[in-house]
Amino acid sequence: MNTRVELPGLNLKNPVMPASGCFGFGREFAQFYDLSHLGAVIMKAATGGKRFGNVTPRVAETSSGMLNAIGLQNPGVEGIIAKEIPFLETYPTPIIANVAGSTVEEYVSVAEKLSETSVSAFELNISCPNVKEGGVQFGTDPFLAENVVREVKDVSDVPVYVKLSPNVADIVSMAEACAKAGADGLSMINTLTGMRIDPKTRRPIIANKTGGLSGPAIKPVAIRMIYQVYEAVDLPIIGMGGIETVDDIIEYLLAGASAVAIGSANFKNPLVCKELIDQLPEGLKKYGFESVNDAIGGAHDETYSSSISRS
Amino acid sequence: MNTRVELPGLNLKNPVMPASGCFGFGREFAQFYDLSHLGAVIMKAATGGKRFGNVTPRVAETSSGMLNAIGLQNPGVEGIIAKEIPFLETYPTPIIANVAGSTVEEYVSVAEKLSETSVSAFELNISCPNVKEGGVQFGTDPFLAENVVREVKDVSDVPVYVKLSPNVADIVSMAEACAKAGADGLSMINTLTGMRIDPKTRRPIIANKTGGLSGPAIKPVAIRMIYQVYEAVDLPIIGMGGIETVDDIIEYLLAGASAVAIGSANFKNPLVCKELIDQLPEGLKKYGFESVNDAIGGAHDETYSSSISRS
Amino acid sequence: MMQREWMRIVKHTEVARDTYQLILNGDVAQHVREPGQFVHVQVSQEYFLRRPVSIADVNQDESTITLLYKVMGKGTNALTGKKAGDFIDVLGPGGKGFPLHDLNTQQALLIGGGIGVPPLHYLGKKLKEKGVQVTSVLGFQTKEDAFYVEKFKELGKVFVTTNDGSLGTKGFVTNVLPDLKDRIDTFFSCGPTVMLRAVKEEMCDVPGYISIEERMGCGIGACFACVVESNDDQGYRKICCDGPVFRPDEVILP
Amino acid sequence: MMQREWMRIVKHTEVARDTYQLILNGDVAQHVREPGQFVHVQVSQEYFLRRPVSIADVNQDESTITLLYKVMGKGTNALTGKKAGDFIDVLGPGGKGFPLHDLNTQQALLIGGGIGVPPLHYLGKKLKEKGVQVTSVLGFQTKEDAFYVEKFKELGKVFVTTNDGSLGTKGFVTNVLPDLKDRIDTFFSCGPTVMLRAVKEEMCDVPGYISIEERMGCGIGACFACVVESNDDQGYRKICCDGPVFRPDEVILP
Ligand SMILES: Cc1cc2nc3c(=O)[nH]c(=O)nc-3n(C[C@H](O)[C@H](O)[C@H](O)COP(=O)(O)OP(=O)(O)OC[C@H]3O[C@@H](n4cnc5c(N)ncnc54)[C@H](O)[C@@H]3O)c2cc1C
Ligand SMILES: Cc1cc2nc3c(=O)[nH]c(=O)nc-3n(C[C@H](O)[C@H](O)[C@H](O)COP(=O)(O)OP(=O)(O)OC[C@H]3O[C@@H](n4cnc5c(N)ncnc54)[C@H](O)[C@@H]3O)c2cc1C
Ligand SMILES: Cc1cc2nc3c(=O)[nH]c(=O)nc-3n(C[C@H](O)[C@H](O)[C@H](O)COP(=O)(O)O)c2cc1C
Ligand SMILES: Cc1cc2nc3c(=O)[nH]c(=O)nc-3n(C[C@H](O)[C@H](O)[C@H](O)COP(=O)(O)O)c2cc1C
Ligand code: FES
Ligand code: FES
Repeated sequence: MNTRVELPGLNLKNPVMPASGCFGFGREFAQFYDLSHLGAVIMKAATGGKRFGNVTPRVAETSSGMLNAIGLQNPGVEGIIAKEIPFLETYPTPIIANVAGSTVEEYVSVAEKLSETSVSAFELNISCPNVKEGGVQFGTDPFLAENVVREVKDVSDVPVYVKLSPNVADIVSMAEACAKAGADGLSMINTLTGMRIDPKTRRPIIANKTGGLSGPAIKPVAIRMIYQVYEAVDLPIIGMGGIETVDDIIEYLLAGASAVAIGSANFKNPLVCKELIDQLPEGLKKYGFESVNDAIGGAHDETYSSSISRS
Repeated sequence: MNTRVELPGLNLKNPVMPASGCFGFGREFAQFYDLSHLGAVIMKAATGGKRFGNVTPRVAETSSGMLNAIGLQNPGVEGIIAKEIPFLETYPTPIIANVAGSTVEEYVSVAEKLSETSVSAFELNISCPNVKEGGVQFGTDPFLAENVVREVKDVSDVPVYVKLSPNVADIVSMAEACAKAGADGLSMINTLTGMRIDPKTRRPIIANKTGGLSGPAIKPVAIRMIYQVYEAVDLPIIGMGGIETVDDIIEYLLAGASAVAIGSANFKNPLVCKELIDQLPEGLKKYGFESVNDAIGGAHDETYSSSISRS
Repeated sequence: MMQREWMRIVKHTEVARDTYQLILNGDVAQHVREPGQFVHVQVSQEYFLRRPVSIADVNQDESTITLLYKVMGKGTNALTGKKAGDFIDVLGPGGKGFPLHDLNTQQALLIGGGIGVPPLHYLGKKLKEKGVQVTSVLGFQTKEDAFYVEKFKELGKVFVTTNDGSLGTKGFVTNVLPDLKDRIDTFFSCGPTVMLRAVKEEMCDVPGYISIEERMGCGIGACFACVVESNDDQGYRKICCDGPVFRPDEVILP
Repeated sequence: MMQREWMRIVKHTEVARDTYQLILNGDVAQHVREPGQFVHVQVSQEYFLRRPVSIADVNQDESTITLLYKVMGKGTNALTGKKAGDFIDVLGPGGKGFPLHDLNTQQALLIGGGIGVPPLHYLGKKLKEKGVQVTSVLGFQTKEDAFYVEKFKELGKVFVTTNDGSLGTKGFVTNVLPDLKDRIDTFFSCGPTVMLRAVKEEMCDVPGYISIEERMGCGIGACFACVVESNDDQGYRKICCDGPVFRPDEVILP
């Protein structure tokens, strides 16, 4: 079974990668399996300087999901270049750098610095709901999104995948704005903004009050958005949100994703990425696919009619 | 325990009511329990004429939730006035009419006709994601929302609760637009737009392709939006989205809802509304509340500090 | 009267490939009015929607109902893990079944396909009790999928078809209908929509009933999830409460 | 080495009000390095996040670990339903515990509050094995909440405090510390943050270790959910991998 996928800057042996923020910089997972198995690795967000993130508690459980408000804690782009990328470079796995910032200047400067490294692509995080200064606006306003993408493209030749926020009324116009600005791909979706309140303390459980909702709970929203964007915009999509099984991966591929990222499921099962990569060929075969490429966008192919019937 | 809540047009003996579209017009549930127990009943959407709704399948299961694309099937406002309201009037329970339409004129005309009946309030459904002609736009554009609310207020003295869509980037400005137009209250939230694809058939499970996501999966989004709107807008809120337990109800009250509606949980357990009403006093007591009113907006009260500590 | 009840699993056995028989004890058994009704089963809290499953038999003395289900997806797969002694959350009995009391039939033909076979079993028992002569046509994919053939033999003559010919006649149930239709006065059919469409066409000149399926929300008539177009003024029927059994010309099969 | 393992429940008993002892068999038991480590427990598929629970005892011969947990919410409540023979998904052992091998202590004081008591039990056992003299102060809300008091008595002298005086001294663990602190050379404490803050203040002139709690995501150091501020350049520690055991002056209690 051919599981290869070719995307701008990314020559993937399989379409499965850990999602940003759910895998750190890979070290902890390397004790569970060889990271060479992965299609790619998406690193935790990089910002200009060190960030200490939000007050704790930073996570809360929800039905089929979780909230997080880490607040982009990271050692800063220089720290990542000095200590984390060298570790990941010991694997033959493409590295995707998640780029974040509070201002356009910060995005640009982080991207510039990372361009000097071996990272294969950027995931431009314009959608982190946990940063107060501006992250949210970039992700919900097409003009701001277009601008930041353009500025980053101007300073770097590294392919840019823009990570979209689902907290918008019209995901297609966000995607179109990114395409117009020269994005090479999209990454969908980041978390939905949510909250939980503890009846005992009468307070939001998360110190930051709101947090980002991830997990299977949001999968239908992600699938819908990817389906809509796939029809409107000619950019490859890295799909994510609640993936836990091979069937989930296939659902994403059918909706229009060319590759997928797995986030919070890594917390349930640190081996999940490797296990799903191992199961993928079998899973594709079961539904009659001949390769990963064969499945991409399949739900839009009106000419296909299933040969598998009930009873 | 005092569970009474007074809201514009609604004198509720308890804050629990079935959500629109999940309870029909009450008849089916009347075989399970006496509808007099309910705080109020919100009827299935009423449109100007009869509607047959969407092609089937109309529902799909998701993790901790479901998608639906019923498409506002209903006998039309005249049919509802002739056959359904008389049945509900046999109970001493306030009736809330969910008003829907594809044009401002349709909303106005449905509201005018229902004003001649005994309904206690309108729930203006500007957020149904399953109607193509305009429903969605009303719910995602503050100007359109303001306009339709104003027009309805102009022709009717029945208090208007506007049902907001969560498929927006900025829920507060939607709420503010409704307040400005003279809305008497808000109802939050309707469903998030989602999709599921069946790997066997390679097609969206729901014939309409997209459907509205309801159930516990969306509760964190609803709680967050209610919390935000409660701080910004001085209107009472009927909260809903994934309520299944008394703790869920209390979470909604603390976030800022004055009453709650229970939707898809009625499908799991047709007795759920009555059971939660029965359990509510005990549940409130457990967390030290003296009445329902005592809990409303409690999560915003920075002076309260829990006396219940761990071990 | 419908009710929600935790029913006790009396017996749970595999009767064919991926096909299980589940015997449940509880008060619901006392309220089954007619064959063709179904129960709406909550597999566990992990699955948000209930699953509609036909009642394949009723034993009022022991207060049990029998269900037969095939593993089609996650929910039915999880159901296989339940053991005798476990309790399961059931809503039912629901819907309108075959109108046994209004029937004026002497020679009944049951036409079941795959997992549409179960409700016909209880119907056949009831018809036989009334002295009606029962002939059954049961279609399965292969021999491995066949179940309850012996039980139907207790009710009368049985014709089996399989897609691959591994049991009975090779082909579809409709292959054997031409020979039978002149010998019977009423047919009763349940199975996948493709089969029902073919049966409806083949049996267009014979009075009959069909039982149809649709994805359900509430299962009690409140949510309009399960509608099927109808040929009259009302324009639709709700399968969960107006059906699942209809006259073939009452509804427009999707 | 951490691993993910389905561990078999050997024994599951209630040891105090809402407090349970869970003995689990599996390979994880072979990899516990020091007292104070924890396992990250998946209660069931219904609960999205794992629950961190300290290792209260290890029996390497039988390859078992003992957990003691209190029902605090939905997950721990669901856990009570698991029976001996069931398997449970465990990730562990995680974190850095009390640095047993580097310790130079003769007179140890264990100070545990409520459900902070468990890790101190395994620590006490290990200290005693090394010939260290162990004194324990265990604080509970009431007599009904007290557990493992007899087990600590096997390790040395035990002082119990309860908020209502229903067992031992009335009050908090800090009430009995002044009398003890001159007689010991190192303290080890685990319990709610309010208690740890008070203990830290009271014992400021004595070397010691505290074990702290925070809500966790991954439990392995990758997600930054569980950080606590630190007093140095790095500015933070991850409780799940740098801790949960720290020197009191290493971290700033929230
Ligand atoms: C009136 C009626 C009677 C039925 N009787 C039987 C029976 O006796 N034995 C039997 O094996 N099956 C019966 N079915 C079909 C059975 O309900 C489905 O096979 C089952 O719901 C599939 O659930 P799943 O968890 O395996 O699949 P999933 O794909 O996990 O189910 C997801 C959702 O889709 C719904 N769904 C999927 N397929 C169907 C379907 N064909 N019909 C209705 N809902 C569906 C499920 O109920 C659930 O809500 C009946 C259906 C209806 C409507
Ligand atoms: C390192 C460490 C060791 C622990 N050891 C023990 C022990 O030995 N015995 C024991 O009874 N408890 C222990 N706890 C606390 C235990 O993890 C919580 O009581 C438990 O997670 C509560 O889960 P719940 O499902 O009952 O509550 P819920 O409120 O349903 O939990 C919801 C979420 O919040 C988290 N959470 C809630 N309270 C806490 C808390 N106090 N600490 C961390 N996460 C929390 C849960 O893990 C879960 O992710 C320990 C915690 C940590 C961090
Ligand atoms: C704890 C946590 C931290 C995250 N941090 C980041 C981040 O730094 N940058 C980013 O773009 N997305 C971040 N995300 C979002 C994920 O990459 C992913 O988009 C989202 O969680 C949905 O996928 P999932 O449902 O598989 O978790 C984070 C998610 C979680 C749960
Ligand atoms: C089957 C179904 C039909 C619905 N129909 C309507 C409707 O007609 N009008 C409306 O305003 N909301 C409708 N809703 C939305 C619910 O009223 C409610 O806002 C939503 O389902 C969230 O609540 P829940 O999670 O408790 O179901 C419908 C929901 C479902 C599941
Ligand atoms: S399933 Fe709700 S009306 Fe039939
Ligand atoms: S819980 Fe993820 S870093 Fe500690």
